Amino acid sequence: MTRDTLIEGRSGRIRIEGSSFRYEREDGPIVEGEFSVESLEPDCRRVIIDGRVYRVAPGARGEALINGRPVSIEIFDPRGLRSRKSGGASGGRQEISAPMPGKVVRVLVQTGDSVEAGQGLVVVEAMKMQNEMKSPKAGRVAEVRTHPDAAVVAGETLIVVE
Amino acid sequence: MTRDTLIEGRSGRIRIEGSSFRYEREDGPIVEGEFSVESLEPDCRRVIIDGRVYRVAPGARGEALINGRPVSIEIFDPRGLRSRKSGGASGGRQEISAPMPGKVVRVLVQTGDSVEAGQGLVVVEAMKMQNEMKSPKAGRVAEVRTHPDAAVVAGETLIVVE
Amino acid sequence: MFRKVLVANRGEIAVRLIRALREYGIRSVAVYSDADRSSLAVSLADEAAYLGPSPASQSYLRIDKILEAARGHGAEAIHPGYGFLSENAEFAQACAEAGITFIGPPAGAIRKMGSKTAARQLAIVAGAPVVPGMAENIGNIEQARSTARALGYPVLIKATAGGGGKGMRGVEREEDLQSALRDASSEALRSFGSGEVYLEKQVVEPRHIEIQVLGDHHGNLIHLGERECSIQRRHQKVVEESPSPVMLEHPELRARMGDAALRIASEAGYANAGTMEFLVDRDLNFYFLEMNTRLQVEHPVTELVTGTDLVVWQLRIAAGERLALSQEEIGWRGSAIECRIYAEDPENHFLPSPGRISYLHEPSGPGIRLDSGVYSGWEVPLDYDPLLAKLVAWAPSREEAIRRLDRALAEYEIGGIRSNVAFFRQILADSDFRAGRLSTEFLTSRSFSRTGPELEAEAAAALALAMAESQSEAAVPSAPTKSAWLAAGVQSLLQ
Amino acid sequence: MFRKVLVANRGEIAVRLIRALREYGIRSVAVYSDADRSSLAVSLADEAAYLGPSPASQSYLRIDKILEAARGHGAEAIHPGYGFLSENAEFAQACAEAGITFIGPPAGAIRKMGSKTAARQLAIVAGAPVVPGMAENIGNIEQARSTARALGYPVLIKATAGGGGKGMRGVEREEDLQSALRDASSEALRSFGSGEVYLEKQVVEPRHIEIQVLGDHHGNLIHLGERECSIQRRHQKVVEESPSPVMLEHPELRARMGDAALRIASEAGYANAGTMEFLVDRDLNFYFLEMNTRLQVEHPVTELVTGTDLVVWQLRIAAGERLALSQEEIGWRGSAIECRIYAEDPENHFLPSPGRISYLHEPSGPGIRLDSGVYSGWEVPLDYDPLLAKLVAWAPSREEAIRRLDRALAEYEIGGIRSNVAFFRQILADSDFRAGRLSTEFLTSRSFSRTGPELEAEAAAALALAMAESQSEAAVPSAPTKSAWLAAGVQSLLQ
Repeated sequence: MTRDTLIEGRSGRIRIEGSSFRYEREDGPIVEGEFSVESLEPDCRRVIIDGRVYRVAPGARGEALINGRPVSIEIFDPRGLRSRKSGGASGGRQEISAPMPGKVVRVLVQTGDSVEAGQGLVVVEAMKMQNEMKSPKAGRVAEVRTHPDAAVVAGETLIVVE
Repeated sequence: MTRDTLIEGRSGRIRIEGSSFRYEREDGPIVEGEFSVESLEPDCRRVIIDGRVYRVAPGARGEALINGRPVSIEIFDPRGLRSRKSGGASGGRQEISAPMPGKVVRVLVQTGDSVEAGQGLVVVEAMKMQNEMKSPKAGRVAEVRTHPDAAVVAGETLIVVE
Repeated sequence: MFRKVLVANRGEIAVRLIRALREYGIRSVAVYSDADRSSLAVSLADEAAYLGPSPASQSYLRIDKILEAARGHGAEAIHPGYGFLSENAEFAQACAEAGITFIGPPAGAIRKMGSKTAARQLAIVAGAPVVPGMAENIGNIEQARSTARALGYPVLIKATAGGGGKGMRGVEREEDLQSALRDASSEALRSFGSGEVYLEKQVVEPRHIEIQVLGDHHGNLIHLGERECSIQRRHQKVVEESPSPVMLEHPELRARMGDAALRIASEAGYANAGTMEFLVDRDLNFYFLEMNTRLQVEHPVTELVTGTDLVVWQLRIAAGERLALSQEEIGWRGSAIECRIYAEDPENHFLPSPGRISYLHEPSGPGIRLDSGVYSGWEVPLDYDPLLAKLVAWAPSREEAIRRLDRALAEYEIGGIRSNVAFFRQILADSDFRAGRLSTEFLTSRSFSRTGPELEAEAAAALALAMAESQSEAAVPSAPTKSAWLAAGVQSLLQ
Repeated sequence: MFRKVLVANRGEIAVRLIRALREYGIRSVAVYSDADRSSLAVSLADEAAYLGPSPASQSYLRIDKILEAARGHGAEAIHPGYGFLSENAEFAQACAEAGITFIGPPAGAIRKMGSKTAARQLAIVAGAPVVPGMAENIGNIEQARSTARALGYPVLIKATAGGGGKGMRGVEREEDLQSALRDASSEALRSFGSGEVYLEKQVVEPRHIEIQVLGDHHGNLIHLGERECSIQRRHQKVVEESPSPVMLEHPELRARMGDAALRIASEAGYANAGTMEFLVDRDLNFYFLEMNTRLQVEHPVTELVTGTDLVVWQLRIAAGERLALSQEEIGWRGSAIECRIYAEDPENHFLPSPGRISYLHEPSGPGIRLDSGVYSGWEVPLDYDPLLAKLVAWAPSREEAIRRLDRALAEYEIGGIRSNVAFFRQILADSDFRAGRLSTEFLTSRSFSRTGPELEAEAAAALALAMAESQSEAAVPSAPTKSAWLAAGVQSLLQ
């Protein structure tokens, strides 16, 4: 069995044959050895590699907990048609979106404003907390898609910075 | 909805209409009132009856834990064809069976022996412990179906007392 | 003692109170909103009463409904927990008028200490040092500007009725004052029903250390030592411990601060459990900040080191019993540290991460106390503070308590939602934290980012997912149900 | 200190030891048999080594394989836990010869105390009182008969190499002596590899009280007070507590018994953790019974009341460190009580109930320590002692500890297999237990049978099942997966 992997944003490939495996990350490092996997609680696995134990449990969506440590992970069949999904940043255009449902309290910028990395763009109130959404990069405000008092849903784009 | 119940060996019937219920046990007592049921963990339910809370979780096979207390329970649709299964003792003939896999260490009685209630019949070793199986009643040994050093499986009848 | 007590709260503190009531043979009445119908607290209570829709303003803050529930269930007393109505003098008053015991201080003491400006005045009268600042609320922006100038920047805006960092803003420069005032005031209004705020001098890199006091209605008053709560994020405590590392080096400070706390409590006519919050500067000067007239979130660390049960004492005191503990009987043993486990995303501004807990493995074992309000399958609601549980470790020494807590955090697995579990392990690994060099600036002066896994750990995770997929394809009878997270990990295979 | 330690055990004690190692930054190596491939202990360890098939004789008792695993993983020391090889002098010797530290007493001390008859002799030399009985093993039935007559019935047959009630039989009348000897000897042979047994006078309704000692390799030796373990079933402890209720009334007894224990330990050249078991009669006379040269199952109650960590001291002592605790520093605070949670059926002769744990809700909260070796989904194997977990409650007083333990037991839900959880609640409710009137006859002199539920509770259970059925029929999206137990409950509906 061969699977492509995407772990914490880095691509790799794992080959499994019987109880042997070889894991190769695209940035170079390789590890190989003998392994065994057992199911514990539903969803939890314990993996032993050459006598060393790893507990792999479900974390947040798209993440596993490896000995309690959260790690984003996806695996793909390389024979599949779908191309790998990149976990990294998507180029120069950044959409600032609401992480959860809430209400816009204040919009701090206007279309065309120059902004610095870390500068506040919009204040959203959710679960009784006001959160200032900051610009992830220096650039220019390309779009303002919301307004004060707007109810927002999770994932809704509020501001676009280029 | 109407269901027949068998709880700790006693038959009863529960009638549910909307959020009202009436529970009647065949030995007389009746309780009725308003209720709500919510699912908690998979398999666990919390029931509120007229403001009083009951946590109902799975126990051993055929048992529920009501606020942590084990209770044997079965429910039946009275429209069903199957008759109620009795949880009580089955008449005068009693089969003494191995509760789990193990080995017979000694047989203490012979066919035809008179036995008293509580008298030892057979010693079975399981999980490194020797357990003396006792007669549930005074009577006569009708059958001895095992012998010393016999390997036994769970549920296997060892002795029959009449 | 009471025969039945209503718990006017939710989440882990409701569970903690219901457990205490059960242990004392007192029947408990839980209350719940729509979002909490299937809460752990309700399922552990003896009785339960529905309050209303999920928003707190329509449920846990409805004095009328809570009193109605208490009357309906025949509860003789109400424990308010923390937050919600716990420091609401009107509620305490309404309980008294309804003939129901409010398990907490007298309404008068709540009123006196509830206003931070009034509490400051009272502390000054009691001879306790306070942070320089305003004796009254801000009337207008000009007054705020001139006061801030007189105190010297940085200054701190605080909500008069506040607590828990709500309505609080630090201001470094005059140009930020007006917008900070606006934000603080509007947040205060929403949180406490009053937009009144005031100004204080900001003590630089202070420790936050608080003293637990306990008084009865017969004039007995003792303190149970300190909790250090310097590890805060946006004025919200996240790690608390007792003893404070500074007390381990300067034990005389405990007696001095304990004394000051008792003088203030005495001046306020205080009874039941309460906490005096202080700032401590580098020269070990301490300043009274405010009093919390309720059980604190972080009370377990005090219970663990002193071997007392604060909730039991709250019940006994409210029932009119005498405090059977003298100051001399209070001893401190070992160290206890608490982490507040939140459903929040440390990698995204700590935004709340409500949702369904699809998997849960909770730590236990030697020296671990877990006060949890959740279970596997629980839907963390949007509507309230997303505190899931408090994980507390006790050990003979602070160093051992840190290592034990780290061990327990490594065992704590929460699936389906994001949490700050792993974030605490980064705090505990910090050399300043380990050395006890703490201040309320600790978190703002550092950024923790998650470190990538080791190569072999990556391989292990890949093996777990790949084998889970092949097991489920082969339909091995012993394989567990294919799960959401495994399914998500391998979903591209099925397309 | 060691960098890597192998844990030569399984179940809850392996978990407890692995946790301690993790807390001390020592890498842990778990060992496992076929039945334990997916055990909790293995999943929490840093490394793991396979030993062999499930029977202990082919895995956990295989000295060669365990040493091979230690060498293969580069472990510098081995902790044997309790049971298995923990009191095997040959194993300790083999470790020493392999250059691996055995975390326990010197092999010579195990040998001296391992034979109960030799231990009796040593206690007599040390000036400690012993139960009247034989100084050597039984040679033949005539010798046994005459000794028993001389001692006077009732007498007790005990395995010379034994422990944990294996190979032990009480005999009331001479006519039962021969068959009891045969059973005891054959059980001893199977359990310990030696069929040798001896006779003691049976003290009537004694308390079983034991003293925990701790010694280093530099001549320091202290005791950590007592544990009362009178609640036994077939000579197996099921409830243990510290302090003993009798010590609460007669505190001088602790010092006297502690003294006797230290004299014996000193005479034996003992080091590391060990326990002297005594019987105490109604007049507070105490008699040395035997020594356990290992960590006891019930060690947590001592840890909770003394605030020490016995496993950590075992590690430090084995590493050659000096015992930094003096007798004067040992203090006792509050009360701790432990229940041994077994997969067994209290309604059917306490027969083991192995199988899959289909559902598990574990208690936690204030004052609760749970040392568990299982999880939901774990298959309790047939091959070993069916101990699932130890539930321990600490509280400021014995009365509060009992109520707290009862609260935790009520929250402890185990599905799929039978357990003794509810049985403990009956013990805790017993008025003699509550009053501290304990003896080793406590359980044999009582029969507990389960009480039927209240009518409304019956209705609640019926409602839960009926509604679960209707929900699953209606395929409500939020309804959880239809489960085995609900399915079993409603199966007749589907026919």
